[in-house]
Amino acid sequence: MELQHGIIILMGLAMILSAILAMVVKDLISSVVAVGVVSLFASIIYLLLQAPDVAMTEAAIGAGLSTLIFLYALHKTKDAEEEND
Amino acid sequence: MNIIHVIGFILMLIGFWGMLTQKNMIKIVLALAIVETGLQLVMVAFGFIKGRTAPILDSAELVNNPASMIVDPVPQALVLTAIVIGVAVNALMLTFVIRLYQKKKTLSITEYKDLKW
Amino acid sequence: MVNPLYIVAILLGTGFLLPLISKAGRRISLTVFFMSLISVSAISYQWLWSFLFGGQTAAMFYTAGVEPPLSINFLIGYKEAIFLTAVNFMGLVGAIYMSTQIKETGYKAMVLFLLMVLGLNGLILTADIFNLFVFMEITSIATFSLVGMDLKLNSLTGGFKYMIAGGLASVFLLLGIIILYSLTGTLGIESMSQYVLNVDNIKLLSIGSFLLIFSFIIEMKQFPANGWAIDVYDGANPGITGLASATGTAAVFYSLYKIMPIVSDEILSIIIFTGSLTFIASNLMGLMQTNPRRMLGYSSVAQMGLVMAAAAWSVFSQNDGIFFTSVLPLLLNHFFAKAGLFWISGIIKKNDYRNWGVIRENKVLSGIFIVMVLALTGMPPFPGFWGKWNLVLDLAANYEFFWIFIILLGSLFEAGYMLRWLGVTLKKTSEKDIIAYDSYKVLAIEIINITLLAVSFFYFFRQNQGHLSYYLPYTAGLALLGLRSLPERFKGVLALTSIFFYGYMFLPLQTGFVFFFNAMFIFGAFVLTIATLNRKKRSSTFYGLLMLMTGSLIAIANADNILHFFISWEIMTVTSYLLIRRGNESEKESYSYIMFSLGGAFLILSGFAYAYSQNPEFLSFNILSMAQESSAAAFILISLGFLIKSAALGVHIWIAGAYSKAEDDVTPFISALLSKAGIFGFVMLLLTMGIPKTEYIDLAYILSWVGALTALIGTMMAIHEENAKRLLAYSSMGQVGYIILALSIMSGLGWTAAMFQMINHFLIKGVLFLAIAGVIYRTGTADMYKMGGLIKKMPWSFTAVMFGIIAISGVPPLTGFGAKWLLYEALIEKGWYLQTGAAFFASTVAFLYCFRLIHAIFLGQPKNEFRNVKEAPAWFIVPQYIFIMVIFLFSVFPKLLIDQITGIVDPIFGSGLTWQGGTAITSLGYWNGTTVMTIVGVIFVVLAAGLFIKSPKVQKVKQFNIVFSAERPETPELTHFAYEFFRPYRRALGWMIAPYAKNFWAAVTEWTLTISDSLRKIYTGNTQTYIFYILMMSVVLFYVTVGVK
Amino acid sequence: MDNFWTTLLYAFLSMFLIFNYGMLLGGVVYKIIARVHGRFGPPVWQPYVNLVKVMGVRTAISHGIMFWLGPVFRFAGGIGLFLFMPVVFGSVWMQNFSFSGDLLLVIYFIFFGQLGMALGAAESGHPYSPMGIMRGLAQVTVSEVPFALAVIALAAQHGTLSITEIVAAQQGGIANWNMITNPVATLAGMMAFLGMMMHAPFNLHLAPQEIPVGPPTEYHSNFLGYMQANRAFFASAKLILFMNLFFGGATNIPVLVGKTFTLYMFAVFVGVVNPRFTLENSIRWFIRIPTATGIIAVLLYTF
Repeated sequence: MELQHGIIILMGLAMILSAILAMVVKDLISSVVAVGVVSLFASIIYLLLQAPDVAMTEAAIGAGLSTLIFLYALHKTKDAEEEND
Repeated sequence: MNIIHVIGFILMLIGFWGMLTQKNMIKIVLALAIVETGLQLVMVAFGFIKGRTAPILDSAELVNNPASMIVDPVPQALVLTAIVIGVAVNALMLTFVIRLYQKKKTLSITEYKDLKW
Repeated sequence: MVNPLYIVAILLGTGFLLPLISKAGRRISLTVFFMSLISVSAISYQWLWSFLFGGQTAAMFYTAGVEPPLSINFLIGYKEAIFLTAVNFMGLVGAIYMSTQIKETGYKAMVLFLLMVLGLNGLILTADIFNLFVFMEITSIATFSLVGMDLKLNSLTGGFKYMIAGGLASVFLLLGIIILYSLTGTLGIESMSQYVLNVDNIKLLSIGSFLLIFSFIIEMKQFPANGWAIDVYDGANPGITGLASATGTAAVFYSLYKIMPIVSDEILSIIIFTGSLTFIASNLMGLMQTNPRRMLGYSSVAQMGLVMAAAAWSVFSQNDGIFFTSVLPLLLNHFFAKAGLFWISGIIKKNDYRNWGVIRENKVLSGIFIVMVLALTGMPPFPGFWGKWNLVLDLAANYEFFWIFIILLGSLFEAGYMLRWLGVTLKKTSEKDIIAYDSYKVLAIEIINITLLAVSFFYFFRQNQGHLSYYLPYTAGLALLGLRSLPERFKGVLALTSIFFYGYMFLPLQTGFVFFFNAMFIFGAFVLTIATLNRKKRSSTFYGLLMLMTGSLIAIANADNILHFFISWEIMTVTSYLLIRRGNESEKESYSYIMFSLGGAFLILSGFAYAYSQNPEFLSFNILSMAQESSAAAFILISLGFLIKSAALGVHIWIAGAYSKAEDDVTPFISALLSKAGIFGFVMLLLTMGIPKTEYIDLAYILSWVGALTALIGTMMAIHEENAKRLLAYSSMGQVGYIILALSIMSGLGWTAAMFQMINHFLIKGVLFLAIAGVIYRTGTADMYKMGGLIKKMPWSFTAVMFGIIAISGVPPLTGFGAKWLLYEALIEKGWYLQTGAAFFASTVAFLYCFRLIHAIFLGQPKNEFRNVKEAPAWFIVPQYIFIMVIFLFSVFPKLLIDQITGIVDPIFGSGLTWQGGTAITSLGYWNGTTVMTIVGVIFVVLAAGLFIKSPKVQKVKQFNIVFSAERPETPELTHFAYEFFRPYRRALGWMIAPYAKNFWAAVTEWTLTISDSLRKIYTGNTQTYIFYILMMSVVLFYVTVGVK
Repeated sequence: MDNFWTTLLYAFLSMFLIFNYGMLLGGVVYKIIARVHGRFGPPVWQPYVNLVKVMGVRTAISHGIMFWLGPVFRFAGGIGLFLFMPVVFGSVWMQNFSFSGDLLLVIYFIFFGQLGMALGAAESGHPYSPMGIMRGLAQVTVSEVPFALAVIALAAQHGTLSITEIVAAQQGGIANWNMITNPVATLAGMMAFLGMMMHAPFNLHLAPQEIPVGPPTEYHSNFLGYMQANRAFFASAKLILFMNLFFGGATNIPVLVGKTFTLYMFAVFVGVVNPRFTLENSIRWFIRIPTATGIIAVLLYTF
């Protein structure tokens, strides 16, 4: 259990870091990816917390689908910007 | 309070901070997503009971005596719903962002202040 | 009974099928869409019916027979049925309103619409706190999408802000839910409210319930975390906004109400606090708005605050009755009126309320608009009135006076901007505009209007069981409003007949002051209505309003408890406002009138509430006398209200504008009759309560000075007016000042003087305002210096005015002297010498304006442009001479009138007056009106005859044929010296009439608006600012509720 | 009222007396003013001459009914004022019709003639008439205030508003006069009296008649006759009123003559030695000094 505890702390730190990173970086794609990383770590934590279905959902929807949607939105807004220029 | 609560709350605070400081609308939506992730962590942690197993009744032992063996399934069910809804809301927000972008060609939230006072 | 789960099934099913059905054509999909809404409404209506009449009890429903939390479970009770019916009904009507739009957008809009209705139904029905979250999200997502659907920039911006706020709210909601769940182990609302009692971790419990409630505080758009909501109301499509403002808030409110039993009293008081704060702050900010939709947004937010606070109060005080008598009417009032107004704003589409005069082009719509604005300002008989009334009385019974103050002040602010808006629309602007009246939209608004009226009358009858006969005086007015399309003069004759019959039937049944005032109102209204028969222009509402106002005056005099009194008072206020607003360019003046009147009405209400708090459960006037022990506060409040109505010094600034801008044949009603309502109020108040004794101040003494100074300053202002109607208005102010002074003496003689003076003023002001109306009718101006020399053209009017001014100035032998004589005798008897002096000064100064009035108009040189004017029409002359005949009757035989008065007054105060033949004798002096009249008459006739004999044939000098300083003026009409007639007086005594009160009220207005303006600047329009407010509010409230412990 | 006819007869008798007294008084005043100015002055019977002359002149024009009625109002006001007052205390025949009203009636009846006159003159169409009226009315309104306050003080002192009773209370020597017992009220009353008598410094409103326009010249012949006759009544009536209020009234005609003449002389002498006030000045003066005095007089009885 102590090991698990340590893992959780590590992952927590990683999540916090990438969350901060997501907010700090200028590049939107990087921050979308960083948020995806947060979700991914979260799903691992869920697994450790005996919540496998949540973990699966988080990984698929939170980390996967969500990131895709964000990227799509970025694409849409960038396109228009370029067309405009 | 255990460590996961702390992580979750820190994530939420980072998200709030992001929502307050980021000017880019997509980043604000991202920040909200971080808040939601943090929240979901907290929620699952509320249901977690040390030494218990997942609420999947895959053995006879569990079927016979679920209440003392498994972690609380309800928060997990809630979180599942919350995740789905959260993503749906985020997606909807992004469509709004895209539409707004088409109107004014900018993603800066400070440019959308026509409605005020 | 139909299982309410079918509601979900129908909506969800239709929602999923619609994309398929839409392939079959728009028409079919639209039919299916409406069918599903109709069937859902039918289900909820059926439930409501069986709760109302079928003795149905609350029932619980589970999906698939599984217990929660694994299934959806619905609880349907009486309240749920009401809310379901309301929401589904509104959903249906909203669909009608938006049907054109929906048809254009296609099935997507229908699906979203159905989903929204589904979410709303779920919110109301669910018995499970997590499902609450789910339905909340369904509602929100559907609403967001609908808001953004028209793809306009403002809709999108608003929608985005909305979503951010909604996202934050759901974060708090989920956090709250999970904490409460972890503590109680249940998600069922009812079981949770039981289990919370056993929770040990109080701190965590309060955190959890705080978070839960806080998310609702955001959803309910509470100040200051509500900027986003107002932006949504402003920016989104009015169809959606109306629907969201009505149904959305109703459903969210109800789900909040459901979870209130879970939370502790501290948190309930936080709800009450934020609700009240929102009510007053939002209404204050609304004052600076010019955009009607934004105005409605502020009003919506404020109303929700009030409703929420009232509901929390009902849970807090464990008084379920208040929910039905106050919370529900307040909510329904908002529900219908707000939806209707938002929808109207979707038709008129003007972003500045000042351009809303175009609504007059559509009579139906403008009528509905008036109804709805009046409903929102809480006028009777709309449900909002009952809600506020019952809430205020309940709060009073619990000594929550500060809250009453907040509610009334907030209501005043709200009335401030709503009525300003109404004022514009009551008159057609010259601006021509083509407005597309979508017939579906108009139909939907009409349905809402009819429902609002039905709900109003439901509450009206509910609250008035057994007292309906009291409303008899209004029937004529209502009937005339119904007969709006008849010819004008025919309606006038109907009005006359109805007044006559009412007097004939009911006057003999009355006694005492009630008889006295009734007789004055009925006789006065009858005579004054004759003058209105001269009207030629068609008006659909004039006679209806006039008779409603007359009816309200009669009803005030007949009122037997504070509720009836207050209802009539409010109806009088509103109808007189609408009548005054009929005048040209009367917007500003009538606005000032209604604001002061409403302020006065609220003061009266708070005074009643204070008296009520001493003896709850009674509504009769006796509570005023029973409250005597500590009644100074109640007395001061109520009398302030009456003083405002009587235009006492300091609160008089509305009077000249309102009197002068009203139509010329309406002003006599206002001056002669309406101003007596305040006097009746005083009579009622003093009879029941007396003038309470306080330790430090003598209220009677203060009141007497208020009366004396009102008389003096009113008169002083009258002499400097150039406008005849303004002059007479200030004269009325002065005359009413005497009445207040006389009433404050509280002796038989004083009250005799007051009543005599009142009758005198009633008769004279009737004559004078009618005569002036006739003059204005012919000359088209009320500026006196523009006239002159009209005596030759209008001898009848001149004679009437001459008698009028002799009577009003108190010169013997006409009635005015009797009034003055009685007043001074009473004052000296009482020992109030200085007040006597002030009143005397006022009465001498009155000569100046009297002379001014008659000289500037009738004497001196005529103006060229009025060389050919004719005498006023007989419709004006006849009523004047009816009054003059009465004046002469009472002048020659004052005993006739005084006996009537002393018959009422003496039993109360003891006799102050004895008679010896025709001589009235007081402890100080004596007066024989009959001999004075005879002597003066004889001397006058003898002298006149002598002169007549001495000067036989004379040549008439033309008015222009004059010579002075040995020169013949080339433009004799310019020699009419009338402008700024009493300039030296102003130079010498101008300091007395410096506009202190006007400046004071201007400053008050200015400050209020400045505060309003700076307060509303917190809504910067920046989404992040709004996020900041939400988060800050959570921190502050958290600290207040949880952190302190 | 039993002997209504006797009352009427007595009233006529007193009217006759007072008319002659007023006319002579007017003549004497002209003489005195002239002497103070260093002129010889007209004979004391000059007012009679004037009256006979104007009454003999026939009028040929009319400005209208109100113009015509103005002097009637004025004259009726003067006679009425006189008739509502008791003249000689204790005498049966000099009580007039004072039973029909008390002091308040008398005060208010002063306005009757003035208002009617104002209406009549205003109809003439001359711009100066209303100017004079305005000045007159404006001054009367303010000068009435201290007078009213003095009267209130008297009413408070004696507990009555009946003139007869007020006079009765002052009988028995000069020490009982209100002048002595209520000096402040008397002071206020006498200052008001100056204003009401319309001599300088408070005669601005008479100025228009000095330039060749205004009511008295516009009114000619019989109209003017009425007004001149009225002046006799009106002035005497006011003198009698003040005598009754402050100076113990009169128990017989010589006392009446003595007291009223002295009073009149007081007003005249004040007028002779004073320049004319402008209207504003006079209003301010009345509102300040006499009114303040009156308020003090009243306050003495309030506390």
